Amino acid sequence: MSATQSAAPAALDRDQLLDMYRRMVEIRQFEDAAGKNFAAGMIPGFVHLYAGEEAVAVGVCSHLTDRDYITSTHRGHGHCIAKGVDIPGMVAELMGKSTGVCKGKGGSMHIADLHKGMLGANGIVGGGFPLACGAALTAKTLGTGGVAVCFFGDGASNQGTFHEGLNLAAIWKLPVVFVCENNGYAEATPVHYHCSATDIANRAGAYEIPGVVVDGLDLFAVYEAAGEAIERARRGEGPTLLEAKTYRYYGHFQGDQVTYRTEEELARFRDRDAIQAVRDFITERSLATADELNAIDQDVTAELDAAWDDAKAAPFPAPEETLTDVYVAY
Amino acid sequence: MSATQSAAPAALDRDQLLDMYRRMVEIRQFEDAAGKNFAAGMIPGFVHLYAGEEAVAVGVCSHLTDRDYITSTHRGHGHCIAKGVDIPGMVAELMGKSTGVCKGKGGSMHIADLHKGMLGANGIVGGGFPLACGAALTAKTLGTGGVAVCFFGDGASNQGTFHEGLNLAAIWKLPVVFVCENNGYAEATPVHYHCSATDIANRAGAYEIPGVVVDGLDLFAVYEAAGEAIERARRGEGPTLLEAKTYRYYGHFQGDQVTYRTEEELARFRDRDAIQAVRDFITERSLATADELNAIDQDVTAELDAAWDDAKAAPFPAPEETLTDVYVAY
Amino acid sequence: MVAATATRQMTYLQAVNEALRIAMREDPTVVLIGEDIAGGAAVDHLIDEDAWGGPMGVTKGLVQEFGRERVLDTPITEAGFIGAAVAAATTGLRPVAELMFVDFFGCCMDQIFNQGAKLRYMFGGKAKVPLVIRTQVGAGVGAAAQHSGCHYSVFTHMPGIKTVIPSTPADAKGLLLSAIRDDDLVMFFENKVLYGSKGEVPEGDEGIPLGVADITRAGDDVTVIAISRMVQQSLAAAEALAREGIEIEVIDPRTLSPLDEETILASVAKTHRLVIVDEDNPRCGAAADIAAMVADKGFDLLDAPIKLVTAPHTPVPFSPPLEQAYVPSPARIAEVVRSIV
Amino acid sequence: MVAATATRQMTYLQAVNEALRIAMREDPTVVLIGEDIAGGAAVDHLIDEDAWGGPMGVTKGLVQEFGRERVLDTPITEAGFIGAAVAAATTGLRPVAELMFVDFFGCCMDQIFNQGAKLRYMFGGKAKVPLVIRTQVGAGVGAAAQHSGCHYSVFTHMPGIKTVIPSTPADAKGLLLSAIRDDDLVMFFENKVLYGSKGEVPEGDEGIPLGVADITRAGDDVTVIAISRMVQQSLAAAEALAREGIEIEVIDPRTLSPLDEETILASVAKTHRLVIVDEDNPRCGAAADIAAMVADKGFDLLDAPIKLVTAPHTPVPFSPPLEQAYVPSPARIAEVVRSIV
Ligand SMILES: Cc1ncc(C[n+]2csc(CCOP(=O)(O)OP(=O)(O)O)c2C)c(N)n1
Ligand SMILES: Cc1ncc(C[n+]2csc(CCOP(=O)(O)OP(=O)(O)O)c2C)c(N)n1
Ligand SMILES: [Mg+2]
Ligand SMILES: [Mg+2]
Repeated sequence: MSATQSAAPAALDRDQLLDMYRRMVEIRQFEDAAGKNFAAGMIPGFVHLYAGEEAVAVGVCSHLTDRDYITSTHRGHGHCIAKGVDIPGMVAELMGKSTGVCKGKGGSMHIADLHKGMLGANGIVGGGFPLACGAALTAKTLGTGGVAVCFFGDGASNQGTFHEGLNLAAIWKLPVVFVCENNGYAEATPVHYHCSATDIANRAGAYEIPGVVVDGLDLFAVYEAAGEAIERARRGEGPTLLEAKTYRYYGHFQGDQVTYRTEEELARFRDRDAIQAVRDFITERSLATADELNAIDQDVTAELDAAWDDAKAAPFPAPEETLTDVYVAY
Repeated sequence: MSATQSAAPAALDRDQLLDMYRRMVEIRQFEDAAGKNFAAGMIPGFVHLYAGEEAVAVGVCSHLTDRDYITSTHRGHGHCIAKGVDIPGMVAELMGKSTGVCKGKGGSMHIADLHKGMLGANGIVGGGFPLACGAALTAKTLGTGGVAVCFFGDGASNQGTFHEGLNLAAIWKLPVVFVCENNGYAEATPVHYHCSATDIANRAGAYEIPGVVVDGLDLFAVYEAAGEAIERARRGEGPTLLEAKTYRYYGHFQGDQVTYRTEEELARFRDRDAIQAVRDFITERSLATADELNAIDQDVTAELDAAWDDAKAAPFPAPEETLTDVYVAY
Repeated sequence: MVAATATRQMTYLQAVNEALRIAMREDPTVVLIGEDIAGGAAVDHLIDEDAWGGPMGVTKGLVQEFGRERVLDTPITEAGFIGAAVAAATTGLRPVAELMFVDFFGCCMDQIFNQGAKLRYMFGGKAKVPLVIRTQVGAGVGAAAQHSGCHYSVFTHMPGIKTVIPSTPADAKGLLLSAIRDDDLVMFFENKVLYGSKGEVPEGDEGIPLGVADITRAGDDVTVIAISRMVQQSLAAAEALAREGIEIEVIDPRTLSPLDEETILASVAKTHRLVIVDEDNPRCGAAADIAAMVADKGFDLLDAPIKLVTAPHTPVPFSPPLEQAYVPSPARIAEVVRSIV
Repeated sequence: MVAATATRQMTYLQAVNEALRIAMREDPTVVLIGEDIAGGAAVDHLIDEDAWGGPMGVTKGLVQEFGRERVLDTPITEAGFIGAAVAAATTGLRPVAELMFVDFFGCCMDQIFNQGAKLRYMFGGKAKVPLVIRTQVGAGVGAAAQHSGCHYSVFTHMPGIKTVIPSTPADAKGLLLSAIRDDDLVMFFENKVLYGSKGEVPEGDEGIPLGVADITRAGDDVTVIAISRMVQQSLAAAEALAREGIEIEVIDPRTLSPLDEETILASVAKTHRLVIVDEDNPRCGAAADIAAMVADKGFDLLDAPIKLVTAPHTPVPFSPPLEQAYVPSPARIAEVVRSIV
């Protein structure tokens, strides 16, 4: 099966398109490099890679600016990059270096940058629903015009906080968009086992808010659906539940033997690779040549290589750092 | 407006009808007496009265036997009585006497009797959803043929445990019936403010289970709808969400000035009193005379008077009882 | 020294209310969030005058002055609205959330300790969470096992949280003002039995700093650290003991995290004897925590075992005589004091 | 005395697995409930052989023997399935639920402490909750602030809960067997850093009673109470100290609730010096709890301050050198011991 791709929204010009392409490549290469460096023992702890799902983060975050907030998940690298968090700072954070965006104290599961409106990856499945409501409440109360986007997985859609967050956002008409990244699995458990809803977007009905299913491998489809939901939120009309059907290429975490899915299934999705689809779209319409796109790819590679080199050379935080940053004042 | 009442289900014979009538009267009188005795300072703590909602507890529990379990709420007296918990033991429990069903240690919010399949009133709004799933899991695993019924309020329908419980019951096809007693308010907050769903039963769609709205002031309508849901559960076809629209006559708790609702609203519901409707039904069809029904009422009054006299005369537990019943062995 | 501030008699409940009002007046980003804290949100006929102000009336009258945009009724969704308050605090508001009873913490603890308390640390100091969570503690009104606990120890245990346990109307006001102005996550524990108690409360908007204990009665014989309502119980015991010639020094730590170790140790240096009184359960409780601190840093000052007077290791019983046996009484406190002099 | 039981070397992880298998064989009402504890439930192609057995593989192989009816994969719904386990326990099963990391307790604490732990008491002794909740604790693998905590103190604080903290493979097996056979709610804390550690484990189905401490090394100079992985750290410190002529007695309490006070006090009666080592945060922690007990009941036995060696009052940092500074090390333990001899 060859990659499918809906037509690009009219609003997107060539530069934006190439920007989005670049972001997707950044995420893919970031994850591939993280996978390699994890295997090489350079990254402690748990690492959950986002490769395969790039169209979702990029399709959604392309509508956002720094005044908008996102909440993320344990699988958060893609959201961070799409929201503009500094990539070298992320690499250093994965290694626990003092040059990391969280000074090495957070690690993969807690990368955050409030200045970029990135409220943090999150080690707690379902932790983000209430947080997104809170960021949206601030936006609404202070009239900033900002919105909040809550990324979450299919597995998270069964947590109580999903229900509490969606109801709260609905009755308060908060400017939130809840984006479900349904990649078919929660760890080893397939969505058709753990979730009683055939489409998670269908759960929007319980809150009388719009629920939309979108092909999460199709950047433009995500972009359009997210755009509508975000505009609706900005207009003060309340939340939307957007479900993007997607897939993760790696296992649940690095080290997972992935016994619960077949090679064929993976191959089927890799055949529909979202980045390849955008590439095809761009080259078929002669918006850029393959060489130009390759140059972007190589540029990203160079950037990442440098980031890893820098991170490896950077110092760890001093042991005294263990004791700081608990309170503002104590 | 005069009381409305659907036709009695064919399956109900005169004795059953009179039994159900009696149960409803027991609940009403129990609550009226509790209200009076609370005002007289005989009951410590918080007391939430069920008067007005009798058709729900009785309509549902008439299908259940001791092998079936129910979970209840802070407003639990009606559920207890409908499930067959000993009334004198309940009265004594309200007073904290050693003759109470929980030896005085639980009080109004924690009345329970496992032998009757009554898993406890509950001080935590939303506490019962997971518990009902657990009782149903036991029934399913051990093949007892039993079902579990989870009573909860409109306010509780926004708790995360609602979502977790319904999803779990749906995917495991547990024999549970979730019965929402929508009495229009959670404390002082009306349902149309706190809940994003116009009909709470509509939330069943999120779990792909049946959702049914029923007039909670109509005993037979409740009885029929509950019967269907319970039979479905017993057949192994999974859970149902049943919403009974009802009303509480008293305030949220005793002491509540009830500023948030109008006298007219209360009067409108009192006009449709569920017990009066059953009385009318019985007498209009000459299944029993008004005198016969009055005799039942008086019998209940006598029973309750005796229960209160006994409870007042009964001893409090000895102070050493504070230290027992924490563990089976420690 | 500043000139003495004028004071008035008011209840603990009124003092909390006053602090909220002052804080909301001085800072438009202070918002209140909780169940029925206005009360009757969206009830058509309800003039706000009749709004509940919470089941106990603590927030009564605030919605009239500050409006429904700043006094937010919530659904029964503790994880939802407490978590929302956490992120609201991180993004520019200063919310004061109400967890109706501390016993409900199990419904929202993840949002408090994983999402809120750890945020600043996980983010390398690049965030703050200026959030206050007010809640009710305490047995004594027959509210039974799920509405009578204390459990501030659970929050004191957690890094990133400050814990405040006011015992008087004046402290309730002054400490709440400081808590709201504080840039960290503060749990503020109001004792429901104290709501009706009266005391002198200063006019004005001065806060009482967090981390400074109050010596509520001076004495040379035994140091008694008393938490929340146990201050009153200990002062009652002090009266009885004084008649026997035993003078206890009653210290109210006011905040458990941070803990004013200095004041406690200075008192023990004087009395050489320590009793700690707490209504919470004993295991891993605040009383044990303070005892451990003194058994280390003040060991050489001690002439007698450190005694704890606490609730037993049981849930809170409903029955009145049991509940009475559960809460440390002045008689029990006095007896324990006597046992070490 | 019974004849010595045959033993084999196995890992802590294998020992937990073996205990589960034995308990499930002996009692058909024992069921396992948790996220991915079989793994891949309802995956069509998946032969159970390949089922995960949990992310760490602790429950691997059990679904093959006992089937999907007794090894239940759940959605990510901690309150839902732990609450279900509570009521299942109350109505006739003996569930062993898995809370994947203790750090997730905030998602389900209400069901544990309000619905589970208080049930028997609230119901006047007319119910029991034979439930075990297994969970993972501990820093040391870079799992960062939301996957590395200990927090057994929070559960030890709560009446109605028993808390078990095995430090060796043999204890993991024996204590888990007793926990499952116990009629009360037991929290069972497995230290993730110990999963790979090996030790002799007896064959057979004998349990180790809850509430009995283990003297893992005898010594006359200082009593060291060590919790969970801190037993290994303390034994390492003991080696170094022994070379200096200091003999510490290392006691593993094995369970925090109930606590074997007798063994602890007997040791302090011999050594007159006490150090408590715990990886948990210090405030209101288990170390403070034990210190308070001894500062009361063993005060006259003590010749020196009671010293605590714990994690600092901070969340768990991610960066390796910080995480290493966070966990009490043999060197720190030895240093503190030296400070009081
Ligand atoms: C509260 C909580 N429960 C369990 C976990 C363990 N866990 C981490 S990721 C995960 C699966 C999440 O599935 P999903 O939401 O679909 O996200 P995905 O990993 O597929 O991106 C689980 C169970 C956790 N981190 N937090
Ligand atoms: C977890 C929790 N949050 C809040 C409360 C306080 N509370 C007790 S009853 C109640 C309202 C419940 O409303 P509803 O579910 O509609 O039941 P009703 O009282 O109308 O029967 C509230 C907020 C509680 N007991 N538990
Ligand atoms: Mg997933
Ligand atoms: Mg209601």
